[in-house]
Amino acid sequence: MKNKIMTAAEAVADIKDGASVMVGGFMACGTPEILIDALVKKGVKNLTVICNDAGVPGRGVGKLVSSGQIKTLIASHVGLNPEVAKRMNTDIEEDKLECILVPQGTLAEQIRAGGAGLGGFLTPTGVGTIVAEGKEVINVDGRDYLLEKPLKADFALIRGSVTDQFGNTTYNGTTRTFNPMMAAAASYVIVGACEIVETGAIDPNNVVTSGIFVDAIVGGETPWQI
Amino acid sequence: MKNKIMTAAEAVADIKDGASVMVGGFMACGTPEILIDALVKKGVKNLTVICNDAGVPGRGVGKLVSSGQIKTLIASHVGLNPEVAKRMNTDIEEDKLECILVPQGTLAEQIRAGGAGLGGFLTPTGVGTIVAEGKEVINVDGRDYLLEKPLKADFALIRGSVTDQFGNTTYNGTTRTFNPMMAAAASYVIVGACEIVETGAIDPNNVVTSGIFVDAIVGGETPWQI
Amino acid sequence: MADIKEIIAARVAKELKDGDVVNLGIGLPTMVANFLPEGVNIILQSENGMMGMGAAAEKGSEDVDIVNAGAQYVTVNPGAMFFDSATSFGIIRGGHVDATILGALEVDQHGNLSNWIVPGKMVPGMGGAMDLVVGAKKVIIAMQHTQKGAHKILKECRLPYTAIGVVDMIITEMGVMEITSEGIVLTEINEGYTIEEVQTATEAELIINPDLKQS
Amino acid sequence: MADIKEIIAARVAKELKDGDVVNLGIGLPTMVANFLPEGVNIILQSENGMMGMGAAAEKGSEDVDIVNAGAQYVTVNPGAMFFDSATSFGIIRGGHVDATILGALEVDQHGNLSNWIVPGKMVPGMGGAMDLVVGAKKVIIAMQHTQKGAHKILKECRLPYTAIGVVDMIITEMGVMEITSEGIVLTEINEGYTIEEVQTATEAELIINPDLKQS
Repeated sequence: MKNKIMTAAEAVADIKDGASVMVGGFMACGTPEILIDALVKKGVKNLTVICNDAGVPGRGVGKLVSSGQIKTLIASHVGLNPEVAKRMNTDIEEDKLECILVPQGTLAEQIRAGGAGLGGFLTPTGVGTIVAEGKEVINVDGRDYLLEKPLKADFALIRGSVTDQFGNTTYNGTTRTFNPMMAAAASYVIVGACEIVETGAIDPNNVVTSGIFVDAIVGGETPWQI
Repeated sequence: MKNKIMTAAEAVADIKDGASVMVGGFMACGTPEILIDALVKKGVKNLTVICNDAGVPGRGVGKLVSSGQIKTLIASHVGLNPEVAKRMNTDIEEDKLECILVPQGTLAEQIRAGGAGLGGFLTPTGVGTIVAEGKEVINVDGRDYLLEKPLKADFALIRGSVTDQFGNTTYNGTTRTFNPMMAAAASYVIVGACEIVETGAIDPNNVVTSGIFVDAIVGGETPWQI
Repeated sequence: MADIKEIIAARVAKELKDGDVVNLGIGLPTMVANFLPEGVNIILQSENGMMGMGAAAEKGSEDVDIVNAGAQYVTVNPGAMFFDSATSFGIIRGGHVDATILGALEVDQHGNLSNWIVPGKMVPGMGGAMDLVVGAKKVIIAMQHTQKGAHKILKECRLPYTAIGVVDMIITEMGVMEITSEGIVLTEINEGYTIEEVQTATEAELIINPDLKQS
Repeated sequence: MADIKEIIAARVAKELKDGDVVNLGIGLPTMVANFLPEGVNIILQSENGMMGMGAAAEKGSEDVDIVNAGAQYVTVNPGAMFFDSATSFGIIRGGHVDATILGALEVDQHGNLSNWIVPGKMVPGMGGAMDLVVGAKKVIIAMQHTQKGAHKILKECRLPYTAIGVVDMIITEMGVMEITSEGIVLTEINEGYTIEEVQTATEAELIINPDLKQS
């Protein structure tokens, strides 16, 4: 079978202007920094980025916000990155960022639905709020739910703690976050791995993300330094 | 915190006539036999049992079919247990079994939805078939989906390979099956455990079912003998 | 006299029972864990993917792969578990969290809550708050009674909702209020405040519990 | 002459590419794994919760915790993974299985499939079949062309559907057929059969591919 291990530059080579990119992590814990760095270096523009949050300046998705490469950000929380509000309100057209805010549980479930072939799901979250605007409300057994649709993307940037050569991946601690759902919901999946091991070295009971989802593996991801 | 370890008889003490009971496993691989045995011994009747299948005679849910304790069986496949067809077609009223057949992926997702607080989900599975009868068809972005509703139950009988005293559980090999979703979808969850360990002995990265779902732990579950 | 936030956190802690699964918001709610009564051990859920969260990590011994929902380094307790975000919110939305404790910009007499956006001014995003207040069995708002004198406990919320009809209880430095179908019932009043003072600090009309406790 | 089932399984195997994720039904489809061309390694998904399933376990060295969807003891290959049923069907329904190979009671010219129930006679349940044929990228029906002479490849299915419009290809001992919007196209015919014989064994009208291969 084909070799999936490559450099970060090779892995992001097919990400073009206007691509949709899912990025794992929560406040950059669980975000593959080496892949973000490669994307910044590549300089592609007008990206739609789907991530729990906007990271913080200089870390995670925050780097892509600062570099002005994101046109649309779909996230649940952007409050820890003041750069987002600045770009949402700027008059400079090419710096302008559109931000679509989604409840965190809904965002996670939308991405899961995208990978799992579901046409949507009914959630009680957001009923009666501005999140419900434009969405169908369906009553099931006396309770109102919003019909939320699946999310998919062209690419997913995943951070693996341990990844085998086939792409089977485990996540340490709270780095798991959105990574497993995104790995199933994107057409081309790149893992930034802290450690690469032989195929079969991970106990089959403990693999979280199957290598069948993974197209490219980039080594050298390092834990964030305090 | 309270001690959850008890005998099988104690664990099933609150299961009354007419209760709904989810049972993990696939063709009895992953089914807690000691809990089934306790239920057979208790002799409660008119159960609604939710399980992937009907097991085989003498094993798994098959024991409850043979003992005539099931009134309604919700399952995806019953073909390997001839006793089911016999009881579906019997003229003896008290032996009669109603069988509701559900596609396996829909059944797994319904139970997941039940535990995850979703009001339902849209699946392409079953569209245009008799599975669609009586169900709402919703078109999303040009494709038809069935709206399937969540499933919950009064009790879940789970088989754990390793369970800690808090109830955190791992599953070995293909015993995982429906167990994790059922643990979240039932009001009272009993684990039949092959091995009970100290709380904290399982690596937090490898726990599959959280102890918060578990109400009772019964030791002594043994692997099936060939 | 103890700090106002500590008074509130200590009172909230009394609402929690041994074995409860609890999600604590950032700030004041996080302090609740410091005031648990003897014999009461709770299990902290952190929505970024952890059950059994422990105390903050000590400087120098942080595990950089383990953070809370405020991105601070934390420890885990024995029996902890990590999971992905879909699983985390399945736990939250599925009613498996016994109590969520969080702050508010506004709460009203119908139990409506607004705590995530001030249009045109503050747009941080709702994060996990909308799911938490809809999913948790008990929603406790822990906050100062007013915002520098401005009412926060209202007849009707004016800011966009986080969720409607979800708040069970409000705990402030002035006392404890429960949301009922009749309105907001004052059940406890703190030493140093009169009923009139609490009512003045509250836009919604308070129902005074006949068994009002003084504490 | 090779066994009919082996002929069919061997032909199906040629449809698979190196690295494909494949779900094989019970019976004939399971035999496909024995006929993979040199250099073609496929990854077997088993819907009861396994990716990277290996061969049947040898007698005496079975792991009783590892079975396939037919409840037979199997091994796992290096790089295997176990998962729960919701995850398994997320993989299936989500289009991550490249091909599913299964038998049929009836297939029709619209690609409709009936393979799970004969009302009043055989009601085993659909198991994972409905999800597999809806979700897999390619659905290959591998079966004997007729049921003791009775047509199975029909103008319209008569038995209740497993799914509508899902079948891509039918492989029998007589040849290979592809389902197109125009109908069933015969693309390959096996040695020893004439076009007329294949048509006679088929209720639906066959479109003969101008480049019909003889094999």
